[in-house]
Amino acid sequence: MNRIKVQTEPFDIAQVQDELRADNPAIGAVVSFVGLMRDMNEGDQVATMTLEHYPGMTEKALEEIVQEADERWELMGIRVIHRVGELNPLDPIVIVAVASAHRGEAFQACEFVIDYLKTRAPFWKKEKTADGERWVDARHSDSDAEARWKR
Amino acid sequence: MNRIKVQTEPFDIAQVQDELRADNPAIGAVVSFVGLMRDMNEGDQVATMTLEHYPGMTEKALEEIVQEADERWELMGIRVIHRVGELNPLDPIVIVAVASAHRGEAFQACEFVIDYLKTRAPFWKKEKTADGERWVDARHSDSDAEARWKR
Amino acid sequence: MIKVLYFARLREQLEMASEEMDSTGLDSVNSVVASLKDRGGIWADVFGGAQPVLMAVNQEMVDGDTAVSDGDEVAFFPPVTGG
Amino acid sequence: MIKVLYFARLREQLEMASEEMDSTGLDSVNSVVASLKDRGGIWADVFGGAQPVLMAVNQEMVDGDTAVSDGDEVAFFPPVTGG
Repeated sequence: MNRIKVQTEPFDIAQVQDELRADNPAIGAVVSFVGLMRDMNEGDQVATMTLEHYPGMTEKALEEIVQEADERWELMGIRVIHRVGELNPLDPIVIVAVASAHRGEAFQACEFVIDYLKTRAPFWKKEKTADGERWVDARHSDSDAEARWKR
Repeated sequence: MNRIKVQTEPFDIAQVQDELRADNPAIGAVVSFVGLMRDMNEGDQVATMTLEHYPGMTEKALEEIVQEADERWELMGIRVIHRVGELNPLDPIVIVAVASAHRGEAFQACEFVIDYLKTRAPFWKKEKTADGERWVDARHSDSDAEARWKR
Repeated sequence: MIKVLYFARLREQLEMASEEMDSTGLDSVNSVVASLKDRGGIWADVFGGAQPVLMAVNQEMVDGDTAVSDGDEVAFFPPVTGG
Repeated sequence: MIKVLYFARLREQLEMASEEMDSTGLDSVNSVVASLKDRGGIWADVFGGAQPVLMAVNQEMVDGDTAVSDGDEVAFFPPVTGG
């Protein structure tokens, strides 16, 4: 089963988690992160958003991040799905779901994957506000979050 | 809406997460933890499990834990559902779902709630193995996990 | 009267889920424990300190110094294992 | 030839999504950057160092010292903002 996927269509949060834990009674914990489109950014109302990516490199980057998580922790499954294209407020943008025997590993690996994705996977957000379109700037807090995992 | 629930019936993981984020476009992150019944414990195959609790105190303890998470972090919603009664391997036992504007808060609060639940909420597991029934012992790793949050 | 509850392994060991105790002479959880231990037999074993016993008064986890008074609900149980 | 790709804000600023460059004289990402900057105008602005530009060779994020050779795919883009 593919561990990572980049798609324009919405994903089914329940299905992702169900598939991840299906039929493996050794799994004791599933931790998932869902990132959602907010209707406000930097003080402005955001109407819609377009997500651009670098086809080919995106999948490669996500695979590498997932692979590294798999090496760092004892896991029993990971799924990452990221949407691209047009998005509206309330839309899920990304899901990271991790299964493991015990919860500590799943929590750490899930946060690691989303932290790395935020700084290493080639996605770019452009948002539409009342003043027109603008590219979203990278956040320092995301680099800080990534730096925690360095070793 | 009730933030915590103790019930014998299975819960719907998707519904819990959907309700939590419904109609609030300020939510940017939903982190959820699902604890599942494993078929092995301390090297033995486990056939079924019974979860006992202290009605009244359980709800109070869960409310207090959720309340403390709400005070420590900027959150936009928390749900905790814990099952009691008879359970089988693969069954979800507990779900903790947390919504916030940014992911850091949601990850921390979600892990905090399950760590505190593990050491402070009056639930007890009894499992049935080939050798008969036995009460599950508390884990040192759970006290250690709780201690991380002391302040 | 004080309502006393026992849960999980303790309930099974003591073969009792709950009882009502006269509150006379009982001013703290420790004094309740002492009185239970004095029953001897399995009571002395369970409350003798060899096995970990957690305590709650009116559904709040407490330590032994906590005061109890007439009408309180006191509970004894093993370390919790939920989640 | 080297295939060069531009993404997001860079693609819009340069009004170009991709191009093929003759690899002669290009031995590292830095030499590609220097050659693009020499075009002047918006190219000098974008690759002049005032705005952050990330680089990838064959779909791996790299720094400017990385070697490039004929047939490589080189990409330039702003800091990423997914998730």
